[in-house]
Amino acid sequence: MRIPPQLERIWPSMPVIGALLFTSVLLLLFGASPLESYAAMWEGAFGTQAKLLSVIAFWIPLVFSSAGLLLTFKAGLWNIGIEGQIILGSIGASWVALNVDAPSYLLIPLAILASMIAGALWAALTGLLKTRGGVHEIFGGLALNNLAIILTNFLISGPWQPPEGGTFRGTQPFQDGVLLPRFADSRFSPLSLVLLVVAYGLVVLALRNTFWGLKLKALGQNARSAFLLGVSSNREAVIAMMFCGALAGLGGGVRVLSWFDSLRQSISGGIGYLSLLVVMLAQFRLLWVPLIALFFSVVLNGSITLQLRTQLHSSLGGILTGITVLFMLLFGDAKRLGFNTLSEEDDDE
Amino acid sequence: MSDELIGIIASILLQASPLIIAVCGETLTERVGVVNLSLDGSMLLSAMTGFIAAYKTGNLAFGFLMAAAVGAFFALIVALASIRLRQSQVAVGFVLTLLGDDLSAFLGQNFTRLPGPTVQKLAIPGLADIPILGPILFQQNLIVYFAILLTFATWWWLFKSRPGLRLRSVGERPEAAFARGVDVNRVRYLYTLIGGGLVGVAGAAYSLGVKIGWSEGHTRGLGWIALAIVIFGGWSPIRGALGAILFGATKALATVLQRTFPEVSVVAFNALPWLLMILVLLVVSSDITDRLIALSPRPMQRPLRRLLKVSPPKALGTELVEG
Amino acid sequence: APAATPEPAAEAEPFKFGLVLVGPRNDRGWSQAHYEGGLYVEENMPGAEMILFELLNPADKPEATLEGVVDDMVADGAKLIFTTSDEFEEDTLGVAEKYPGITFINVSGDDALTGEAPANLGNIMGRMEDMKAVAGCAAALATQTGHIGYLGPLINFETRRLTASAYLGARYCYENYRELNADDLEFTVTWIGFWFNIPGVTLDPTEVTTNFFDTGVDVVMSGIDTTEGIDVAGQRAAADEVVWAVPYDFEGACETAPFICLGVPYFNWGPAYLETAAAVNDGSWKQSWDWNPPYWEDLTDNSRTAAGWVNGEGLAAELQAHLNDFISGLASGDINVWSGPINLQDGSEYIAAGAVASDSEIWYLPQLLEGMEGPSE
Amino acid sequence: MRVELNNIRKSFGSVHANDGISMTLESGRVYGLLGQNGAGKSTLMKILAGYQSADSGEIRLNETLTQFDSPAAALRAGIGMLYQDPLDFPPFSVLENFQLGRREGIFLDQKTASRELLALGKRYNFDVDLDERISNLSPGERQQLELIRLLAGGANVLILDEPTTGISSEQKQQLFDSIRKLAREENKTVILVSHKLSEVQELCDHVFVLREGQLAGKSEIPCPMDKLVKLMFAKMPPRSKRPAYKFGQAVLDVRDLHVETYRLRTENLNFSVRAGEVLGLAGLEGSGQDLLIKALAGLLTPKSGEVLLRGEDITRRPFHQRQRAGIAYVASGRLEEGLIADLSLVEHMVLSTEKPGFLVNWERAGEATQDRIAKYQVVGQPASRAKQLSGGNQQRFLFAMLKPALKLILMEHPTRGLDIRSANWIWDLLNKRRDEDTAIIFYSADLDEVIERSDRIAAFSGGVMSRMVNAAETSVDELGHLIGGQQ
Ligand SMILES: Nc1ncnc2c1ncn2[C@@H]1O[C@H](COP(=O)(O)OP(=O)(O)OP(=O)(O)O)[C@@H](O)[C@H]1O
Ligand SMILES: Nc1ncnc2c1ncn2[C@@H]1O[C@H](COP(=O)(O)OP(=O)(O)OP(=O)(O)O)[C@@H](O)[C@H]1O
Ligand SMILES: [Mg+2]
Ligand SMILES: [Mg+2]
Repeated sequence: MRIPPQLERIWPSMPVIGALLFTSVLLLLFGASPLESYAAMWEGAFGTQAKLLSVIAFWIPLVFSSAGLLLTFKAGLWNIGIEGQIILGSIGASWVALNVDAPSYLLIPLAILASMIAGALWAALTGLLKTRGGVHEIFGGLALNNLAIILTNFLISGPWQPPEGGTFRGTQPFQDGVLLPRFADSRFSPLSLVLLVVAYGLVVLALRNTFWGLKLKALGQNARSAFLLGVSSNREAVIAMMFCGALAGLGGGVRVLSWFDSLRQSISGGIGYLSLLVVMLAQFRLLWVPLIALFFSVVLNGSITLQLRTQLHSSLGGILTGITVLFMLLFGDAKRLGFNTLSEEDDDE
Repeated sequence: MSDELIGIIASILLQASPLIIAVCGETLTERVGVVNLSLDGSMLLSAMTGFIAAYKTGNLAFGFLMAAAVGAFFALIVALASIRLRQSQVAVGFVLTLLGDDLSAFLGQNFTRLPGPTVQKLAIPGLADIPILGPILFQQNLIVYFAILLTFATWWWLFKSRPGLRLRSVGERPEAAFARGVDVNRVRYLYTLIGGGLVGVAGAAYSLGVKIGWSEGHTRGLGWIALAIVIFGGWSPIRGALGAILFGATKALATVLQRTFPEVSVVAFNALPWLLMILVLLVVSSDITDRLIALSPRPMQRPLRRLLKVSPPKALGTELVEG
Repeated sequence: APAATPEPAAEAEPFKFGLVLVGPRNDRGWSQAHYEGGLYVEENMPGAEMILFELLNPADKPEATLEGVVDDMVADGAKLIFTTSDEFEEDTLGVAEKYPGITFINVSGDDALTGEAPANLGNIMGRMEDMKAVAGCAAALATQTGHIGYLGPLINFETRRLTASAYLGARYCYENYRELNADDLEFTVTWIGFWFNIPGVTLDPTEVTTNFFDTGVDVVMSGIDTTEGIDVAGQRAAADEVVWAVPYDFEGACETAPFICLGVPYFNWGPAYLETAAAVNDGSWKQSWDWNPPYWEDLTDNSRTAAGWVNGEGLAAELQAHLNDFISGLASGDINVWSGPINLQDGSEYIAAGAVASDSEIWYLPQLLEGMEGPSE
Repeated sequence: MRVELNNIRKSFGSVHANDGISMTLESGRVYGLLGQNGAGKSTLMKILAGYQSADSGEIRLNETLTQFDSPAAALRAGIGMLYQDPLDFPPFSVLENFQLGRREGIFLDQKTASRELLALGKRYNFDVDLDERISNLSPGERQQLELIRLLAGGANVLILDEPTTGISSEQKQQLFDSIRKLAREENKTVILVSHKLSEVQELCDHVFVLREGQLAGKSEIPCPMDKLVKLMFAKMPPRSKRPAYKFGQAVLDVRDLHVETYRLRTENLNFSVRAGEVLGLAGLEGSGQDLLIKALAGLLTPKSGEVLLRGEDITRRPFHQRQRAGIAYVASGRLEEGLIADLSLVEHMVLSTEKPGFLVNWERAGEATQDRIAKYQVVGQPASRAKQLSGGNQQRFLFAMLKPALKLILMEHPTRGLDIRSANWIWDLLNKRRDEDTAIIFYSADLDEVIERSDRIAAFSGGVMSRMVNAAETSVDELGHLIGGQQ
């Protein structure tokens, strides 16, 4: 069967359209008007400058961890443990914030560095469990995610509890010097955007033009052959995990240092899982990753206003993003569905 | 044995039962070479569906049926995506995990914590009076009896029946199974669906009998635990059931330890199940275990390896290369 | 401000207020109690309209912040906003500074007491301690095994003092009405680790309650936001076990298993919310830190009491009589469960014989009490 | 049973694997099917056996037009195929493996099945241990078992795809005896797929030769070798010459080496290999020669003993350090072990470069790759992906990636599955390496190759290494004895 060329051109947007239709049906089932709902969503994301800044501020850690995942996905690793790596990053930054006394120009770099190290080490654990212990990274990562949350709870209710006693709410607010300078009273910090651009550029460079990127690609496709061709498969896998953990950790650091001002009970709340969806949807098209992450951030931020207006459960945003990715996996590739298409070349990067 | 201990063991068995059902289901699925990673989301959605269906109709059986249908539907998506569309099973399963979680929260939002029908205890006359075993095994509810029977039935089906032999052959070497006249894809669809249906039943077993009622995230995390137990169980239902019971025991232990060691931070004991998960997976899959076994006396090595090590079906997660 | 043209019908004048919940509005516990409070305002104040936002917590919604939600509420016209968890204490301070023209009430916080709060931020809390003592008394009256289990959330000053109140109430009634030795009463506290169950992170309250019943407990008291305690008790009772439960927070919490419910100590936010809304509406609101007492004349009078107690069907008639005695004793001041001697869990003396604990001694209780089993921190 | 194939066609994309092949086979005869790599032999046989379906053409059994949708259907019609890599189930027991595919009810009828299997074993003179795992059997035993299974399933036409690749000469004789017996006494039709002319001469009554998907010719046996070779290759492949070579100093010394996995151990290994020398290892698959190669490559850690490379102790060095020290290892799997299906040839080349630097200069790498593939006559472009190369070209490319000036090359089955021409080509390349003082150690299941290509040979049997024999003075018979464990 051949699909008409006009249809083929818009085929890549089918998943999004399909997902919007699906959520519309859900909205109708619950007695809400889809049009009004999407309008509320739009307003919630773009209605005011504050909202737009909030979308961007939420987007930044999401892209940090997505960038990290590009590395691990390339190496063939399912780094579900990214959630825990984000959390450890925020713990690392919090440690500096609570324990180090220094001027701001030292404190901020230190906190950021600490977040990267903590994230990288936590990721290394998953990597070592896999390479030395044979424990699949999905399960190692998952266990470590929960342990990271439990560790946070331990810290905020124990050693780092505020002077008036632990309530699991969080630590006391950090000293001002460690907080990233924020833009116009928002949670968006331009400094984190600069860091993001640099980090993302490095990841793109690493994947496209470095020997290391090639090694990861080889490892991801066939670990045994890569090993025989001279790639230290175990070492590279752990290193890929660690770089990913560092980036995710940085995202976690940005979250405590600008989105919040203290270590909170659930600092990530699923940003890591969301970034897995981002990278899956992007399918390794490097420039798409930030755009898709932006789309997700818009949907989620918009669904706050949506919830306020419709009184419907806020998981609607998650449903919309999840269905988009599912539809992309199921129907995104017309060829796999048995249609003939004009373009036969496969695009990998 | 004290009554307290008997009571605790009986409760552990009850808590473990849905997990056992899910483990049996996923074991069947993985034995034909398909990984249904969507367990966590599928279980949530079916727990929600099962509860609402039973709540609305007052009919428990209908609740279980709808839950099984939801589980089977998720499994169907995984099967279609991997068999027909050649997509990564892990990717599809993972997305479904997140989706099931969100969908269950959304669709179940108006049914939070409602009192609904529950599966009641049903002592088995005669057997229930046996000392020790009676209270543990025969004064339970139907979910527990089903889990126990299912474990042995699955074991028998897998290892002692002809369809079971065909089932395993598909997971080991699909191309060879094809050469022996097995319709590989049909078998894969069939057991993926059956496995998914059982996962659905497990979800409803929670909301209708073991963790009664519905609330957002009601069974979150347990699907992942079931997946890990399948590995620990070496893709055998009996060993898997023991794994589920071990997990239940650890959680009970976490509760008890809090009272025994009041000076240790309460939070620390909550880490126990996850540490256990890492530990058992390490034991069954690490080279270190191999090396330790190699140090033991030679006649001991074979039984030790059988006890400690597991190996997955060879074709797990791969697609059939058709001729 | 533009010179307002006088509105003709003051009665229909709309008044919008926001309500931010940490959990779902239908959790049969803490959050639902607040939601009912909001509905109460809508019912009793003409023109009042609630803007609700539920499930505001980073685990459910990493993208949402109190600030963002408040922005939306203010944009939609809210003049008064209730933030109903101590989780929101910090952030409420922030938005109160951002919107000086809007009144904020942070439930269970103490910024208005400590003086940190700007003038447009107040605190409200219900006095639950006495109701917990009543609950403890009911448990002690009912128990056949002499062993009470307390399903604790997380450990802090608030939960310690509430748990201790329940214990002291239980001791009093065990000794005075059952005429048994209070030192024989077993009282075990197990903390799950958070206000409600977070799978994989807290202990599962279902399993903790199950374990209570397996280890000789026959009355489970709940201190957490949700109803697992009574759910499990109901299930066990259906299998002919002799058990009871005392849920918490929400007046309707007995509903899952009324027959074995001894009663529920609950928060009744409606009157305080209504009063606040009316004051804000007519411009008479002043900052305050309100620790609202129960209405002793009638603990179930929801137009008056801030913290209530309602008897459950599971409480036998003759026990009800004892309990009523106890309640009137508390009301008249004849009974004070916080009178010495009271020792801390480590055996040290906290309140000397003959003395009575002060408010701040109760508020800042450093440990559980002697005789209670379970971790203190 | 009389089998007729009429005008069979099958293509894979642009490759015409079978391009209108017709042939007729009578019962009671043994047929050979010859052809070089990729000639279409396996494809044709898989079509006959119901494993693949033809694009067009017809199959007639005893004049009746037939169509199979599966191998099981073909077997019911009396056609059974023994695949080159036996399609059995390594983790299953012998009995389970036998039962799979039999038509029974839900219950496994263990009794009948074991009785039948034991009886068949007796009839074909084959010891059966019902509870043994298939993975513990030798390739020869697995073949026998498959054969028995096919016969029990009622096969009248037996197709054997390169059945002698993995087995000893003794097992081969045993197999050939059974085949003769099946044809002569039981009137079965047997088809032997092979590229080995000598086997076909020895066993068959008739031969068909395929070339590029077409039937190039057929003949009665005996038939002059030259004629067969011409049919197969159109022109005679050049015989590769083995230049005489003077060995240099010892490159590798192995002392008291003890290697062990939980399946097998091999110990007391003592030998040295000199520069320019080729050491061939013979033995049944899994007799210890693979352990030795892996231990030398650094993929297995020895229990004890020493390995010296030019006098330097490398016993505990990991694989990659040995790579850098000048040891190359070429595994047998090509696309599983050595090449990465979706990576381009340039990417492979860059990966195998010693010191590539941080950033990759793709332009330069492309030129270097172009040079290399020209030199090694690899049919492909630098941008081609490894999976797009044919098997022979994949093998060539693997050798093209070997670094210059190696001290030692270790190989498993260097020419497995290659036809004579490609095999010659590869060995010519390897022999040139000897001028660079490179020593070579390899093992192969093909005894002829071992004898023809080695200077010295050692055989392995159950983990025990035999004495070294001089390749020029040994014979297949002597090696056969050594492989059998007799010194
Ligand atoms: N993909 C693989 N296939 C086979 N064996 C492997 C593989 N990966 C690792 N190994 C084994 O694990 C050992 C350690 O491998 P690893 O890649 O971690 O080496 P390393 O510690 O990084 O050292 P090097 O510097 O040599 O790379 C190797 O010697 C090898 O035996
Ligand atoms: N499944 C397949 N997909 C694509 N091409 C194939 C497939 N099977 C065979 N071919 C191609 O068809 C041609 C014939 O292959 P076939 O396996 O029949 O050759 P053969 O004569 O058995 O060779 P050999 O001696 O190497 O076994 C080859 O070019 C091969 O690459
Ligand atoms: Mg290495
Ligand atoms: Mg072939």
